[in-house]
Parts: sequence; structure tokens; C-alpha cells
Amino acid sequence: MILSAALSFAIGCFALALLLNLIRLLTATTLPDRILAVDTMVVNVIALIVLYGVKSSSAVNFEAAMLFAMTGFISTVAFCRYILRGQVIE
Amino acid sequence: MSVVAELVIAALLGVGGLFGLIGSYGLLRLREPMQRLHAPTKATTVGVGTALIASALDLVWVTGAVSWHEVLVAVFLFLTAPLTALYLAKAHLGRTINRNEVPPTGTGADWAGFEATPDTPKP
Amino acid sequence: MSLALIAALPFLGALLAGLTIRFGRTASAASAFAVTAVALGLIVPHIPDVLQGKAVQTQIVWLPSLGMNANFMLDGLGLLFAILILGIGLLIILYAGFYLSAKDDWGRFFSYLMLFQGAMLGIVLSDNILLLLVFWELTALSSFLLIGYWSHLPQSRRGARMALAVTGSGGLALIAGMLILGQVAGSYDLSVIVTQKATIQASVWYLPALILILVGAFTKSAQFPFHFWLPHAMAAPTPVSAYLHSATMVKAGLFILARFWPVLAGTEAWFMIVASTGLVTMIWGAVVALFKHDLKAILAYSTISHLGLITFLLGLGTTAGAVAAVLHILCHASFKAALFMSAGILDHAAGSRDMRAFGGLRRLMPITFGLTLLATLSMAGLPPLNGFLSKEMMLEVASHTAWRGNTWLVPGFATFAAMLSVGYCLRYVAHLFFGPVRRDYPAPPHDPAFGMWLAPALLVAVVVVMGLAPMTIAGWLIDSAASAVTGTPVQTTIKLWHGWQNPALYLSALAFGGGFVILGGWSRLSGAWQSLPIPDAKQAFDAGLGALTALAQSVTAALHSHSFSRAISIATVTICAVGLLAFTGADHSAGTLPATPIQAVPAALWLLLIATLCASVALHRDRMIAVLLIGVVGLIISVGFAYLSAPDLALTQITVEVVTVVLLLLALNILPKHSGPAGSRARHLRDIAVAGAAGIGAAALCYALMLRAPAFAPISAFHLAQSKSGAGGTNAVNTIIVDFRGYDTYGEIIVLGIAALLIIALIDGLLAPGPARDRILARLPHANPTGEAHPMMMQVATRLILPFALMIGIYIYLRGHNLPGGGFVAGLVFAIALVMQYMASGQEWMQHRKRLNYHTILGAGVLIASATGLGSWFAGRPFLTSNYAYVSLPPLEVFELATASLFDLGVFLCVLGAVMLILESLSKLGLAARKGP
Amino acid sequence: MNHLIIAPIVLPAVLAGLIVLLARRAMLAQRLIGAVALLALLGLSVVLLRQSGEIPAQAYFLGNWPAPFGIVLVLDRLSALMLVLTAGLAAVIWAYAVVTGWDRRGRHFHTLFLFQMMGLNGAFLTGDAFNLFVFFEVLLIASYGLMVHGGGTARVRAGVQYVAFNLLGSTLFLFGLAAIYSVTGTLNMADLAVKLAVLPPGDAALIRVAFALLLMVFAIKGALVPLHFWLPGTYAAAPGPVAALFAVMTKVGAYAMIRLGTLIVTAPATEGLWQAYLTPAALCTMAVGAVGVLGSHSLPRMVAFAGIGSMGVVFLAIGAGTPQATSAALYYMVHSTLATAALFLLADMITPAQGRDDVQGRGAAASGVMAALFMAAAIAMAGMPPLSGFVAKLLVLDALRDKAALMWSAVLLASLLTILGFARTGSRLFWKPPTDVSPAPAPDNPGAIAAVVALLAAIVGLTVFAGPITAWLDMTAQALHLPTGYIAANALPGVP
Amino acid sequence: MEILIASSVGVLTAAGLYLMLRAQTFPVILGLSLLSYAVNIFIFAAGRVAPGMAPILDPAAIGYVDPLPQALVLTAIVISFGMTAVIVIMALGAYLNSGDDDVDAAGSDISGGAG
Amino acid sequence: MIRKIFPHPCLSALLAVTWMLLVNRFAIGSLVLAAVLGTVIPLMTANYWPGRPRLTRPWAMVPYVALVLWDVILANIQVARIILFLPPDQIKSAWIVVPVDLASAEAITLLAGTITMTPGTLTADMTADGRVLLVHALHAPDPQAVRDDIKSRYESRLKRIFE
Ligand code: NA
Ligand code: NA
Repeated sequence: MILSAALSFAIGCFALALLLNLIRLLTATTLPDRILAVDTMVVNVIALIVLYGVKSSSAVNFEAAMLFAMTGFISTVAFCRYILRGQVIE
Repeated sequence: MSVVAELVIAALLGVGGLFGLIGSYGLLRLREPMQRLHAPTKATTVGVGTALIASALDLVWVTGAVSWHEVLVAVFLFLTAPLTALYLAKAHLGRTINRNEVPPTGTGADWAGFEATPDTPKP
Repeated sequence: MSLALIAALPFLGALLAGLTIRFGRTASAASAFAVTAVALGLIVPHIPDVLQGKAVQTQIVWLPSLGMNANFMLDGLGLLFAILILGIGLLIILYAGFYLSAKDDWGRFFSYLMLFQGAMLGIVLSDNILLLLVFWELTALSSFLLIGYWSHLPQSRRGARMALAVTGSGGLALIAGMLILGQVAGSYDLSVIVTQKATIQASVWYLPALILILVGAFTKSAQFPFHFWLPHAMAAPTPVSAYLHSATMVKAGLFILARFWPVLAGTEAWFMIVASTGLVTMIWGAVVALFKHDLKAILAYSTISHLGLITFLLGLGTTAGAVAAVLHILCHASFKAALFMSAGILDHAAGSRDMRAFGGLRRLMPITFGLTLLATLSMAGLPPLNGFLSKEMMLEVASHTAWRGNTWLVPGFATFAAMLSVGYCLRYVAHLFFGPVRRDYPAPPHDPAFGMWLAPALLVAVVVVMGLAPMTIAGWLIDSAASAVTGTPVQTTIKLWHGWQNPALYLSALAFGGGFVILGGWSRLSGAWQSLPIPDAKQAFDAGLGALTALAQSVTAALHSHSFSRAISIATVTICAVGLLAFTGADHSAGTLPATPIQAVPAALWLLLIATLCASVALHRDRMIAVLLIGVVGLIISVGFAYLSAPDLALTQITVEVVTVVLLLLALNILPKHSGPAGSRARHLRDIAVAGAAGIGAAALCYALMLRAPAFAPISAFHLAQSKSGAGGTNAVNTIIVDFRGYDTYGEIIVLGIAALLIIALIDGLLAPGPARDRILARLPHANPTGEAHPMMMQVATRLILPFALMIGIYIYLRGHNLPGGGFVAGLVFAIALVMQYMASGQEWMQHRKRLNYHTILGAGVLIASATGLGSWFAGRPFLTSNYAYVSLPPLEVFELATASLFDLGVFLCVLGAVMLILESLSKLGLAARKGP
Repeated sequence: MNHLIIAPIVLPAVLAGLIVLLARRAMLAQRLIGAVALLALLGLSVVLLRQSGEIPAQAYFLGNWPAPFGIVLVLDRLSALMLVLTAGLAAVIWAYAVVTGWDRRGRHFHTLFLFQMMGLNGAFLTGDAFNLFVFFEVLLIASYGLMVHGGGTARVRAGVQYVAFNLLGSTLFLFGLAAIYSVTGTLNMADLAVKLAVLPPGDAALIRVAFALLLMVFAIKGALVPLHFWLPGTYAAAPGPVAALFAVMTKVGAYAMIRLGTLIVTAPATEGLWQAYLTPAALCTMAVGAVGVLGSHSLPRMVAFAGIGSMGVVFLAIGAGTPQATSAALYYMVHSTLATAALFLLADMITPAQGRDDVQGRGAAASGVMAALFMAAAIAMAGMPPLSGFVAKLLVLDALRDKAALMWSAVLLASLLTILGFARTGSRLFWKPPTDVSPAPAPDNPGAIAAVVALLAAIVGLTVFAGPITAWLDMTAQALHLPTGYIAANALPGVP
Repeated sequence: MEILIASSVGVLTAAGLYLMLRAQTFPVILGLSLLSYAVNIFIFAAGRVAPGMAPILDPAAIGYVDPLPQALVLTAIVISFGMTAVIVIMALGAYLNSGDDDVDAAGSDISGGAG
Repeated sequence: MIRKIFPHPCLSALLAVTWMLLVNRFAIGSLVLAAVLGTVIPLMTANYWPGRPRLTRPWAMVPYVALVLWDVILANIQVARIILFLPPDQIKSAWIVVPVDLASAEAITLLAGTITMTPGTLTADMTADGRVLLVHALHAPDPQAVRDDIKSRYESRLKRIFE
């Protein structure tokens, strides 16, 4: 009971966080800020996936979480490199 | 499941959710670009980390088996967060922050982010 | 000898003439002559049969289902034409041998000529009307070549095209008419069709067929108003004019009229159309001929007039008319060919074809004068020459003909036409040969060599002898031909003198008298004629064709303006419209499945998705932001897949996403960073409407499908049931991919491999010397790259991250068969890990440390996948049949070995190789830009 | 099971893979492998053609999974015909590309060419609707590569449009397939026919939408107006031999229409669905093609429009929906593929350097041999006697006699415009004396000429043997319109 | 739920087409990506979706998500990745060759042709 | 020889452990595979990790990680407080220059990472040789104290592990 309430609370928090990220993404004035918003979004998404796994008592999406972490990191680096250097792979 | 375990997991979940929300909120609230960088790299990471631990514990209590996947995800996030932050900071330094605002290194060398790369003539 | 062979001989001759030119001009001419002579000789043995009224036939099955067979027939009409074609053909070849100059390409000329001869002979020998159409169109093509023979002259090219345009369109009408006729008659064989008169004339299709066939015939035979091409065809060498445009090809239309006379003639429509057209043509041709100055133009218009005469006769629909027509075909061929040849002689000898440059040649060119005089007088219809016989017969027939109850109209017009004819004939002779000798001839006139006047002389001999002894010379031929035309045995008596009571005699005399009056008043008449505002048919045609071409050009250009966005809009609207129409064309029952209640998280994701999409449309002009937003869209969709229990999709989507982002960023480094404004406000509204329509369509279809219960158990029920027991895996998605539908995957990795190769080839091309390379080298490097290329912290961290990332890849590959994952995602994870290493350390650094060439990885992937598939052949099983076994290898627990995993390895290698090749070569391009010239 | 059926797909793939692995830089080896592959494919196709005459349809169950659960290849007369046409055409064009050195003007020509063969053969053989999509993609992506082979501004720019347009088509294909699966639960084409026959009426509208979308996909491939806009620019810009090979690509659209169309035409929901759209669109296609022939300024573009026009005739015949019309469509398809290809090769020879410029005003750019070949090919294309174009036209007209007034006048008028266009271009190209700006005529390349002669010889053969060929095609069409053999070959559970 | 998915497909399709209609290299590429997302969801949805189904064979499962559409989507994703890569490079090539980023109006059709 | 087969023994061990965690189920087969992967992957990637970092006291890593984790948790609360309750104009951010005495690249990287993970501070840049770090502090009324804290709390410990 308390667990499922806490779970719903946590899921709600991260879903809300995602929407805040979206607002940030759309209102930001600089590119690094927008990238930061997207990067945060990825982290929040991972949280959501994990929490949804708790909710549905399924471990099937943990690989997805892993790959989200990996790809989120790499695309952030790629975007930053693009801003800084133009050429992502030099 | 014992009440204690349930309470622990619930607490972890609540804290994790809060931290995640605070991180994203900070992203909106903080004024300076460099300040904003602090919010998600930490609060959010902690938020996710907490959620992951809650999930792992939940699985332990539900199935009795230890799930290490969550740990691996958390480790990966912790390993990469500084790099993400570094790159974003560099992006700010390179594109949005006036270099006068940044203190000198104190040694002869300049910050790497401001160094002209040898193979690239600046226009 | 088989008729098919005879029909084929001229084509052989065409080949021979083209080949023997290697042995000299004479050889070419001689081979053409010999082949023609042989063909004529081969006809001869058939003559007795034909004269007895027995048609000679040869049948070769060609396309029986269509009723198109190589059926040939030789009857009286065919015989008449065959003799004309081959006989005059011989004379033309003889004449051409002297006419052509050394500069001309003889081989080409005789080839074309023989090609034409074959086509023409084919027409008259065809029993099958589809076969006839083949030859018919061939005459148009070969005459196109012959008219355009002197292709350096613009009038030749234009004349050839005009002839092709007019006779070609007529030919198409003829095709339609013939097909209708064949459908109505139930056969495409002439011998059958001619027996179906009642059926055909009773059919509602009679009139359309008649009109279409007549259009074909009239265009070919230069009947008003399609006559205008013929004078322009005179740009051809004179032998061609003599052959095609007087003796043979233009008579093909008449041949058709005669051929179908038994089934088409005899109706009011036939008479009204054919006879009237003939009459008008006869008069119009004669009028124009009277006032032309160019020798060949005069002859051309006189030919038009005479063709009109024959058309008129056939149009009467009476036996007498048919006999007269047949007779005149023969007569006209003889004197007109002779006249063309003599015109050629004049052109050669005196260096001009303008009548006004001549006069008084009587003494300077006596032989030419004699030949021309006889031929012209025959054309004028003066006894005792053969032209008199047919003209007399025409006037006789005309005098009995009433036009809509009016009994004087036809005789009156016929006599008027005859009068005009006499007029231009007299003028022709008078203005050329009589009058004082001039001093200003373009060249000194002289009679030609014997060889050159031999051919016209022979024709003139026919003109004279046939006039004197018509029955002996041609009676048999006329009879059998007329019998074939009318379908009933005809026994004519052709004679010079029919007695005083013959009305034609008076009409003829009237015509002659009038002719002399016309000659006397020619200058005044000519002045009056020149002042008449007669529309020039050629100009009208040119203008018409020009306008048509211009219209075609502007329509084509307007339609295909390379406007991609318009093409896409049109396609989208079309697709939506067709989809909507298809939907409304049948019943639809709304779905009965219960809708799944909406929960908060998916609703939030949905909101996120829609907002991001709107933002990406609104902000798309900043391309970097657009990439970022599209990345978010991909992220949300991946989460959606994970939420909807499709972990494999989530894994694949997210890994593809990041590779795509890297790819896009690499490209964006070179492309402009911002999109320009695309068009006006109106265009934006249009685009929104089009895109919106498609979106609504897609959404509606999706919604309708999702709520509709499946009509049948889906085949995936089998996959789920067989996944473990049949394919040895618990992840049904994976077993479908690597086993049930492994063949799809095989195709898919090939696509990826091809993409890589293609990209390498393209980038190679861009880096090769050329505008692209110049632009790359001249391009300013990125606005100002800041900072170090490879931060130390990143380099160090990746040392640790890379091995773990690779291990995760291996883990995902190994578990794929039973849990989400598999070769494809694993390949992408490897690729992503390597990309990370590339970003950290740079291409050069990596180049030195790379162990395996990505090409090799890709090739190995394709081969492993193929080999796994082929391996099952050795077990006698089809391509890609998988096998798995549980292996027990103590102390290890039992584990599974599946060939599908090997296939998946191929997939893995293919994906890895392809992705790395693509990214590597793309970054090469960027580095080339960085390095500069 | 007859393993030869898969060979036309795997053989080029394996050999192409070998080139990538071993002979990336060795042109001689690539050519050798290419020659082996194309000869083998030709031989294989002929063998399969002979087999297809003996058994109505043979299925090859990939992965040994029963239909409709696994993917099936089906060899019948139609697929065998397309295989032979493709292999024959490709062999000639490949030889042309080698003798003219086109294969050296960029990387990976031979690999892409072999993959192109794989894609085409796969599309012709598959009995699975989604697999058809996959092989459409294989042949398309290979065609993208071949299209921009050799590079150059015009080519690459046209390439972008070509790719983008076709990607739209591929997306549409997926929409259609998904809808079909959603309604019927199957992807096997024979199974689809069986299930459509007993489809609940309430699903009729949805399945109609699905098949209407597929029709649009095939219409894009086949350049049916108004979905043809990608074609003129693409074909005109593509390297000559590639454009020639593309002559068979539009036929893939027609093939798919015949294949699927004859399977669904008798079902209550989809009866007459395609025909309703095909006929008017085909008439427009003919018109656009014919007007384009007359209104084009460059030879390759003109040939491209002639190709569009010929597709119009093919679609008109397909739209008639009778066995006789299908047979005529097949004959016309074979004929127009050969004629279009011959003309593209000639266009390549005549305007080798700047094929995209206004060549018509430039004057005689080629020799008499070229002129003769051009004339023959143009005669065939325009449907004039004595070549197969005329026979093909008659067959189509005969098959369309029920609506003679409209159809015949349309076909014949289109022929007229085509004839005018070719006469105009031909006379300017070959008859007009060279001007100062004319490039010197390129010396005749005997190998290249031989390639064109080979195509023309095939056209002559098609004409001379029209009787037996049409008899064979009639049987093919009858089998298509009564596809019991095709369905039986799939051995569907519960279907006799 | 269904309405969310269907409307997502619709908006993705519309946004993708709208970007394609911008007729410049990069928007066209992005538009195609969006279209491929749209169709991937569409295919997946065609198998009828419901959260909470088991993706992996499991005796305890109440039901499975139809695996076949998923397999089709996987194939479609891979193919569309290859295609995206190709059109990206082609667009680059077109831009570098011509210096023009427009996909529209690639060369004029109208040139003189008299004679 | 052994150096060749195991270019980075610690990495090998770590990989093997990680594999077992990934498989999440103990079995002999998994262990064998873990050993194989722990050997093969470092070999495969040896080219990308030139040299071998010297770890003089690897076990000291454990308390260090524990310390960092604890700091992360504690200081996160601090950051949360700043975000939530401190008015934005009162937040006193500062750039802090931290000279580093560590020698190996791995150690410097670890320090930089630690600084970022521990709240309130963030490594924004460093000199090319890594001898000076540029740290940004979210709210540091006394920058000097932050620098001293970094040096004493983390750098000294890392020095012990690596040197
Ligand atoms: Na084509
Ligand atoms: Na075509």
C-alpha cells in the first residue's frame, strides 16, 4: 500500500521532471542549455523505466535502461563536440 | 514482505523522486548557465541512483534473488556524469562565457578549453 | 515460288545493296536491279492462275491468338500493283544509276529504295490486314528516310518529317479502322473480310471504321485536305519522287480503297465521302498545278489531282468506275513516272527546276522534248495516248453520275477538272520547250546520256503502245484487277473510239478547248491567282506542329519543373484521396475492442511527444536544435516501446537513434546550419493542409485498426507456439527475426551493407577532383573550434568504458535468442562504443590501432549469414533452415547451440561493419574540410 | 525442394560479398566475378523458366517453415519470365558498362550491380508481402548507388529527389502492409488471397484502404501519373547503362500490381478496387509520356518520357483485368523494357559527355551505325512496324476492344506524339549538319554497339516468335487469373 | 490509450511531411526520420497493443504482445537507418557539388531547342 | 608473457565480475565465460589503452569510494536546499583554480570526476597537462575553503592509492 503510493509518487515526480525538462529545452537561450535539458531528460527517463519495472515487477527493461544511459551520454558528448569543434569525430 | 522493508523501499522511492524533481526544477530556477549545470548532474543522478537501489531492493524482497543490473546502471551513470558535465561546461566556456570571467591557471599554460588547437587556424 | 519469299526479296535486296556498296556504286545499283528483276520474274509464273481468277496464297502462322499471320495473296489487283512496283522499280533503279552523283551515298540510297519496295510489295501482297498494316507503316518509315535522303538540306528534313507526321497519323487511324473491321468481320484475313459485306455494312461500327480507314487512305494518297505533304516530299531525289510520289506509294491509299471496295463501297456514306473528296482533290490539285513554277511542284500537284480522279472513280461505287480507276492507276503510273524522270533530266541538264528559267528548249533538248511532250499529252488526255483512254472513261462514268439528285454537278466538275488538267499540261510543254531560245539558262541545256533517257523512253513507249492497243497490252491486267476490286468477273472493252454518241467525247473536246483558252489567258489568271489569299498549307502545318511541340514543351516543363515539394504534395494528396475513396467504397464496422484506459505516465509521454514535435516543426530552421528535438522524439518513442512491452524495439530504437544523431551532426558540420525560409505564407498554409490531411488519415487508419478485432488468428500465434520448441528461443521477436523470418533479416543486412558501400563510393566521388572537392577545401573550417580536440579526462575515461561497453554488447548478443537483444542491437552497441572511442581519441589515433578493416567485417558478416543459410543445403533443407541442440559439456551446465546464433553473428558483423564504415567515411569528409587545401 | 529457386538471390549476394571481402581494389577480379555471376544468373533463369512451364507453381519454404508462417518463394511462369528478362537485360547492360568503362568511374559498381540483381530477383520470387518490401528496399538502395555512380552535380542532385521520393514510397508500403496484417493477420500472399475471400464484410473498408495504399506504392515504382515525378529527372541524370537497367525497375511496380492484383481481384472486398484507379491514371500516364517525348529537350529525358508512356500502356492493360489484357501487358512489358534499355544505351553513346544538355540543336553527333540503331530502337519504342512495339500495341488494343473508342484513340494518339517526337529528335540528331559547337562524334565502340544490337536482336526475336511467346504468356495470364496452382503450391494449412 | 497512439502517429506523419515539404536537404532528412517513426509505431500498433503483456515467453503470462509486428518494425528500423544514412550523404553530395541546399529546382528544364 | 595475455589484470577482474553481475545467476558456465571475456576483451582493446596505470594501494580504493558516496548523499541535500530555498540572487557561485599534484592521468581523471560528483562543485576544465583544474562552485562564499577541502579530502587519498 505505502509502497505503491510511494511508487506512484516517484513516478509522478519523474514524469513532472520530464515536463520541466521539456520547458527548459524549449525556453533555453543557448545550445549547451538545451543539451543539458535533453541529457537530464534521458536520466529521468531511465528513472521512469526503472520505476515502471518495479511497478510491473518485471526486469525485462533493464537492458533498455542501460542502453539509455550509454546512448544519452554519447549523444550529449556528440552534441557538445559539435558545438565546440564542429567535427564530432576528428 | 516485511513492513520495514516496505518502508525502506518506499522512503528510497520518495527521496529518489524528490531529488529527480529538484534537479529538473533547479534547471529551470537557477539563473546562470554554470549554476544550472550543477542541478541535474547531481540531484538527478542521486535521484536515479536512489530509484535504482529501491528497485534492486524491491526485487530482492519480492523474488529473493539479488539483482545487480540496477547497480550496473547506477555505476555507469556515476561514471559518465562527470564527463557529461565536463563537456557541457566546456561548451559553456567555449560558446557562452566570456573568458575574462574565468580566473587564470596560475601556471604558464592556459586552460585546455581556451587553447587554440595547433592544427586549426582560427579565422 | 512462295509469295512470302517474293515479298521478302526486296528486303534482302536492301541488305545486299547496303553490303555491295563495298564493291562500288555500280555493284550496289546492280544488286538492287537484279533483286527487283528476280522478284518480277518470280511473279510471272503466278500470272496464269491469277488471270483465271484464282488467288495465289501463302500462309505462315505468326501470331495466331491475335489473328495476325503472315498470309499473302496474289490476285488481280495485287498483280497490277506488283507489276507496277517491280516494273517501274526496275526503271527507277536504272534511271537512278545515272541520276545520282558520285558524292551521294549510293548504298544508303538503294537500301532505302529496296526497303520501300519491299514495304510496298508487302502491302499489295498481304492477305492479312494486320500484316498489311505492318507494311503500310514501313512505307511511311522508308519514305521518311528517302525524303530525308539529302539530310543536309533543311527542306529535306522538314519534308520527311511532314510526310511522316501526316501519313503516320493516317496510319494510326488506319490501324484503328482495320482493327474495327477485323473485329466486326471476325477475322483479320482479307479473303474472309471481303465475304462479310452485309455484316460489316449493317454494323454500327461501319461508319467509324470507314472514316478511320479513309483517313488512312486519304493521307497516304494525298487527298484534300491532307494533300499538302506531297509537294514537300519533292525534296527527295527525283527517282524517289518518280517512284514513291507518283507511281507507287501514293497509290497505296488507292489500293486500300480498291481492296476494301467490295465490303465498304456501295453505301451513301462511301459515295458522299470518297467521291466528293476525289472530286475536290482533282480540281484543287489541278488549279494549284496550273500556277506553280517548280517543275516537281507542278508534277506533284498534278499527281494530287490525278489521285483525286482515281479516288473519285472508286468513290462512285460502280463497276464502271472501278474499271476506270484501275485503268487510270496504270496509265498515270506510266506517264507520271516518265514526266518525273524528264523533270530530273531537265534539272540535271539545265541546272534548275524553275519553269521561268526555261523556254525554247525544243531544239536544244530534242529527245527530252519528245518524251515530255508525249507523256504530257497523255496526261492531258489526248488520243491516241493511254491517258486519253482513262480520262475518256472517267468522263463517261461521270456523265452518268448524279450527286444528291443533281445530274449536272458531277459531269460539270469533272469536265472542269479535265479542262484545268489540259491547261497545266499545255502550259508545261509550252513554257518549257516552246518560245524563243534564251541566253540565260542556269546551265547549258543538253540531252542526257542514253542511260538516263532510256527509262523514261520505255515508259513513254508504254504510254503510246497502250494507247494504240490497250486490250493487247493491258486488257488482261485491267480485267483481272477490276475483277478483284469488284469481286465479280469483269470483262471490259477498252478502246480509243466509242462512237459519236458518247457524251464523254464532247466533254473531252470541251476540256481541250478550255485548256487552250486557259493557256492563252495564263498570265492574267496567274496574276489573279497570286493575289488570292490562299492559305499556305505548309505554313499552317508547320505552325500547327510548332505550336503542338511548343505546347508539349511548356506542358512538360511546367509539370516536371523538378519541384520536389510539389511532387510530394501531389503524391500525398493523391494517396489520401485514393485511400479515402477506397474506404468509402465498402462497408466498415467500427471496432469492438475495448479501449485501454489512459494512464498518467503515457499521457505525460504523449504530451511530451506532441510538444516536442510541434517545437521541432516550429524551430526546424535552426538545424542543430532540430536534431536535438528529433533526438528527444526518438527517446520518447523508445520509452513508449519499453512501456508497451516491446523491449527489443526500445533497445533498437535508442541505439539507432544515437548513431543517427552522430551521423546527422557529422553532416550538419558541412551543410548550412540554418534552413532558409521555404516559400510564402500561402505555401506554408498549403503544406500544413497537405501534411495535416496525411496525418489525419494515418491517425484515423491507425485508430480504426487498433480497435478492430482481428478477423483471423494472426500467424504470429504459430510463432509464439513454436518459438521455444521449434526455434529454440523464448524471445519470439528474436526467433522471428533470426529464424521464422530470417530471410527478411538477410535482406535487411544486405540493405545496410549496400548503404555502406554506396556511401563510401559517394564520398570517394566527393573527394575526387571536382567542384565538390573544391567546395570542401575552400570551405571555412567550423566557425572557430575551441578547446582541445581530445580532452584528457575523456580519453582516460573511455579506456575503462570501452571494454565494458563491448562486454555489454556481447551480453546483448548472447542473450538475444531468449531475452531482448540480439545481433543487431549488439552490433550497434559495439559501434556506439567505438564511436565513443573515436570521439575521445580521434580518427588518426584510432586508425593506427584498428585491428580489423571494417570492410572485412562487413564482407564477413554477409558471407557468414549466407553461409549459415547455405549450410542447411547440406542437410537437404531449404536456405536458412536453423538447427539447435542442447549440449552438455561437464562441468558446465547444459547450454544451447543454435545455427540461428551464427546467423545472428553475421547480422552483428554486418551492422558493425556497415555503421562504422558509414561514420568513418563521413568523418573523413569533414576532416578533409578541416585540413583545407 | 528445388534449391535452384533461391540461387538467383543468394548467388549475387555471395559473389558481391566476395568482392567486398577480397577484390575491393582489383577491377579485373571484379569484372571476372561479375561476368561469372551474370552468366550464371542468365543460365539459372533460363533453367527456371523451363521448369516453370512444367509445374504451375513451385514453392520454396525458407527456413523450412510452413507457409504462411515462414517466408515462401514461389516460382511460377510470371516470376520466371521476370527473372529471364532481368538477367538477360542485366547481362547486356553489364557488358556495356564494362566495354565503355562506366564501371571504372566510381567505386563499387560491380558490387552494387550484383546487389541490384539480388534485389530484383528477390522481389520477383517472393511469395510474402513483407518480404517484397524488404527486397524492394534492396533493389532500391542498390539503385540509389548505381544512380549516382560516377558522381556529378546533376546526378547527385537528382539522386536526392529520387531517394527522398522513394523513401516516401517505402513508408507508404509499410503503412499498407501493417494495415493488411492488422486486418488479416497474415503476410503470405497466397494466404492473403484465401483470407480475403472470406473476410468479414465489416473489415472490407479497412482492407480496401490497405490495398489502395499498396497500389500507390506500386504506382510510384511504376511511375504512374501523378506519382511519376521522380522518374524523368532520375533517369535522365543516371549513367546511361544504369538508366537502361532501370528500364526493368518500373516493371517491378507493374509486376507487383499483376502479382497481388490477380490474387485479390476476386475477393468481394477488393474486387475491381485497383482497376477503378488504374485505368484513368494509365490514360494520363500515356498522355504525360507522349507529350513529354515531344516536349523534351534532351535525348535521355525523351527516352525517360517514352518509358513513362510505355508504362501507361502497361497499366492500361493491367487495369483491364482480363487474362488477355494481362498477357498483352506482359508482352508489352518485355518489349518496352528492351526498347527503353536500348534507347538509354544509345543515348549514352550519342551524348557521352554532357548527356543532359540540349543535344537536339547540336547536329550530327554520331555515325550512320548509330543512326540506324537509333532508328530501329525508336521504331520499336514508338510502336511502329515491323518490330515488337507494333505487335505489342496491337495485342493491347485487341485486349482493350471492349472500350475501344476511348482506349484505342488514346493509345494511338499517344503513339502519334511519340512518333513525332522521335522523328524530330532523330532527324536533328543524325541529319542536321554539325555546327561549330558540335563535339566531334565519338568513335564507335564496337562492344557498345554489340550490346545495343543484342537488345535489338531480342526485340526482333520477340517479334518473329510472337506466336509461341504470346501463347506462353496467355497460359501465364490464365494461371494468374485463376491462381489455384499458385495457392496450392503454398500448401497452406486447411486449404486444399 | 489507443487514441494517444493513433494521434501520435498522425502528428508524426504530419510533422514529417511538413518538414519534407520544406524542400531543403536537412528538413527533408528530418522529415523522413519522423515519417519512419510514425510508420514504426503504426506497424507496432497494428498488432494491437496493451501495456502489461509479456514480451518474453513465460508460463505465467496473461498474454503476449504480438511479436510479428515487432519483428517487422525491427526490420523497418534497420532499413530506414541505412536509407537515412544514404540520403544524408546524397544531400551532402548535392550541396557540395552545387553549393545549393535546396532539393527543389535542381536545374532548369527549359532550354532552347529550335532547328 | 603474462603481461601480454593480461595487459590490464585489474580490468580483467573487473570485467569478469561485471559479467557475473550481468548474468545475475551463478553457474560454472557463466564463470568460464566470464574468465574468457575477462581475458579476451582487454586483449581486444589493449591497443586503445596504452600503458598500465600504477596502483600502489588498490585496496585503498574501497574506503575512498565509500567516502565519496557518503559525500554525494550529504552534499546533495545541500544542493537541494540551495535550489529550493536560496533566492537566486543570493547564490554566490565562484570559479576555483585547483592545482593538482597527481601524476597519472587516471588519478587526475578520478579526482576531476570526484569533484564533479560531490555536490556544489564541478570540474569545468583543466590545463592540457592536467596540473591545474578549473572548478566551478555552485555556492561558495569562501572559495579558498573549497579548494582546501578538495585537496585534503580527495587529492591526498588518491595520492596514496596511486603513488
Ligand atoms: Na523504366
Ligand atoms: Na520503362
